[in-house]
Amino acid sequence: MPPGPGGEALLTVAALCLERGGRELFRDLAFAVRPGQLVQIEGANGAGKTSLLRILAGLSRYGYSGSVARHCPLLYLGHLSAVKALLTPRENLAWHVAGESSYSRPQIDEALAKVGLYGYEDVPSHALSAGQHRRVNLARLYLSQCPLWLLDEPFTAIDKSGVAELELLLVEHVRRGGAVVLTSHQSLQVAYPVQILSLSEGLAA
Amino acid sequence: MTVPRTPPGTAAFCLALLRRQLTLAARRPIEIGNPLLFFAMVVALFPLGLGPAPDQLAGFAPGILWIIALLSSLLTSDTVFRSDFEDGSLEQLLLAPQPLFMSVLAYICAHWLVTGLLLALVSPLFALMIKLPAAAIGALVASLLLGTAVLSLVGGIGAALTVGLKRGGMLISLLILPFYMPVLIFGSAAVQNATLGIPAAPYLAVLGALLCLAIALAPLAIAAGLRISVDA
Amino acid sequence: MWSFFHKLGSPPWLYRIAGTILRWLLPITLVALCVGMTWGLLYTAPDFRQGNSYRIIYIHVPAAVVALAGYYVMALAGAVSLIWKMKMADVAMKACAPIGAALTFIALVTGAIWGKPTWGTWWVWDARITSMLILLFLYLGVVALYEAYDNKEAAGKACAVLSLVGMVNIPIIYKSVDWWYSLHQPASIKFTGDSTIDPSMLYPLLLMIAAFYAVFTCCLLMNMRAEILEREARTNWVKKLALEYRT
Amino acid sequence: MYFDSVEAALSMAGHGGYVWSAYAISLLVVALILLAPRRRQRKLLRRLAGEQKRRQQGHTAMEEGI
Repeated sequence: MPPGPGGEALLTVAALCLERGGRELFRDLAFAVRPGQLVQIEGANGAGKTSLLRILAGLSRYGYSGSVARHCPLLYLGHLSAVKALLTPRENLAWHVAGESSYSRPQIDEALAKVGLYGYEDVPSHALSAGQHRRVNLARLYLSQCPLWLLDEPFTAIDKSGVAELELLLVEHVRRGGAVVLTSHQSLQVAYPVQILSLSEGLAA
Repeated sequence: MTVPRTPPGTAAFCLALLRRQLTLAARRPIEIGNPLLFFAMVVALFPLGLGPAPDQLAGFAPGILWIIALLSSLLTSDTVFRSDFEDGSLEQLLLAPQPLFMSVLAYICAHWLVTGLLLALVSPLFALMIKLPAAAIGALVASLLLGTAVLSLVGGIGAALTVGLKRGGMLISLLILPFYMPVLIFGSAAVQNATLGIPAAPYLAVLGALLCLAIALAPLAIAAGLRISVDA
Repeated sequence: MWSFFHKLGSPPWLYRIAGTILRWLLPITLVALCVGMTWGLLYTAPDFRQGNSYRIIYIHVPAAVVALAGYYVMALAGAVSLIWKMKMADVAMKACAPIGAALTFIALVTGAIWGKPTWGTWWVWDARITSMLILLFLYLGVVALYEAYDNKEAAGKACAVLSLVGMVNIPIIYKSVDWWYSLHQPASIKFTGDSTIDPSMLYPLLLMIAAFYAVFTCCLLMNMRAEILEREARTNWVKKLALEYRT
Repeated sequence: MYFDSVEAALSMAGHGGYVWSAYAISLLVVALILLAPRRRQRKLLRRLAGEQKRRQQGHTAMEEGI
């Protein structure tokens, strides 16, 4: 049995309402994300999944009402890969603007090898494909020590084997006492209870 | 379980950012060369427009040199945050645990190093071309060193406010040119004085004061502007 | 006290109270404007040096004073909107910019017209005129920035930041332009000595300054009312208002 | 009144053109900034009223089963 969710909340959300263009996307959203939770946000296109994730990350600071409290460092991966085409994958990770940590060279090379970029460490990123850019970005997950991960469509442009590895990584992270909140159109194929937050109905168990 | 890694300190992070920005600039040398080329070309325009008489050129030289330096700084300031905004790096920067005030300063510092500093260093060459008296060259370089730093900081405010807009290029000039005027006044006055043999130090001191004020306040406005632009 | 601030943040309340204030302030403003203008135009003696052209002072100076004050009103509203996230402060800030630009324009045009008979030229790079020109640029910058954003909430915040930067910069710009002028000032043009103004000329001037402040306030409130309606167009109270308007 | 006649007031010893045009332009601009928000507000209310009228018509049409 995987360890059940418990412990201090990493993220608490209370009475969150969002309106865009005169349309109410969600109202009175309230939940807490605790260590060991794997939460998937579901909803149709335009349901406000990305908006919600950006509010949770703290990138959206107005236009909504309610409160979001973050109790730990978090890692946010958005639609954009934040990979500089002029830098090599190694440099991209070593000088990453998220400023999480300073990684040693072996750590970075190991993470790049894990996302299937072994041998690409010193190739300028503009020579890499879109999927490889995503992978450089995902390598941050292998390096990260942040307990809370907020991932916006992490499976986009990733091939089948990459998706399976990523799912394994997510499970490993929550088993270690981390938590993951992600948006995705496909359902996760993981041996771990996934909590679904459907944006039309509120949090389901 | 691996040893928990702590986030790097602010100084280390800013140095890494500075190194990153300078590497990026160095990998695209033409972007560094553009403002200098612009400087050279506009300097060539003035004799064509005003006539080649050396006396006349010398009289206008301090103002001409300063206005061109101001324009080349203005034209490059739009790019400070744009590529980072477009590829998502800016979002990540805003989420970094280090204070945004300092990281923004690192960006501006990198911008100044590849535009203002270089402009100041090559300006004596152009000064000779438009007959600025040799006695004023020291004051020109010193005033450009101080003044372009202020211009970079103020330009950063405009860049931060317009980075999210598709057509920010012209708008940024409208927003920040009024704020450039004091720098232009004191910078060209310093050079003017030096040509007349009057000490330029008081004006350089005023430029230094403006720089201090800009370092203290501009990053606040830039940080606020970036947060708004990323949110919009 | 707190409930007052709370009410200030409520659009329908602000809309209604602004309407009530306007019902009184607007007639008073118009009367003050007419009285001040007639007084200045017809009932004061001409200046012994400039003759009758000095009568332009009764609009030039008030417009300039209120235009400058307007920038500070705008910046303060911007600060309130940034710090306390008050949406109505956003509305007030946005409403200030076009009025301020119009008043600055009046000051510039009347200054130019005044310059022709006084200095023999329409435009002089005088310290105060140059400063007014820069002020006009600052106002237009705010208007341009607001229009450039599609998301009007972000536009408000961005303009608030810009106007705060402007507020810090205005004294620097004024001082530097002043100083620049004293450096380059040709000796022939010097039109204001330390002469004291005669009370018979001062009173209409004060009245006109008050009238221009009132014009500014009226325009501000009216602009705010229009802006509130636009932002709240989907709420029930505005729909009810629209129904009443039809009947 | 300072001036003896209307003509004197209009000419103001040669400065009349400047003074009166300055006042006229200022009055025009003040009138514009006072009227602009009022026009904007009326336009908006008229539009909203029209929208409601259309919606009500739609409702009655549905009720009548058309």
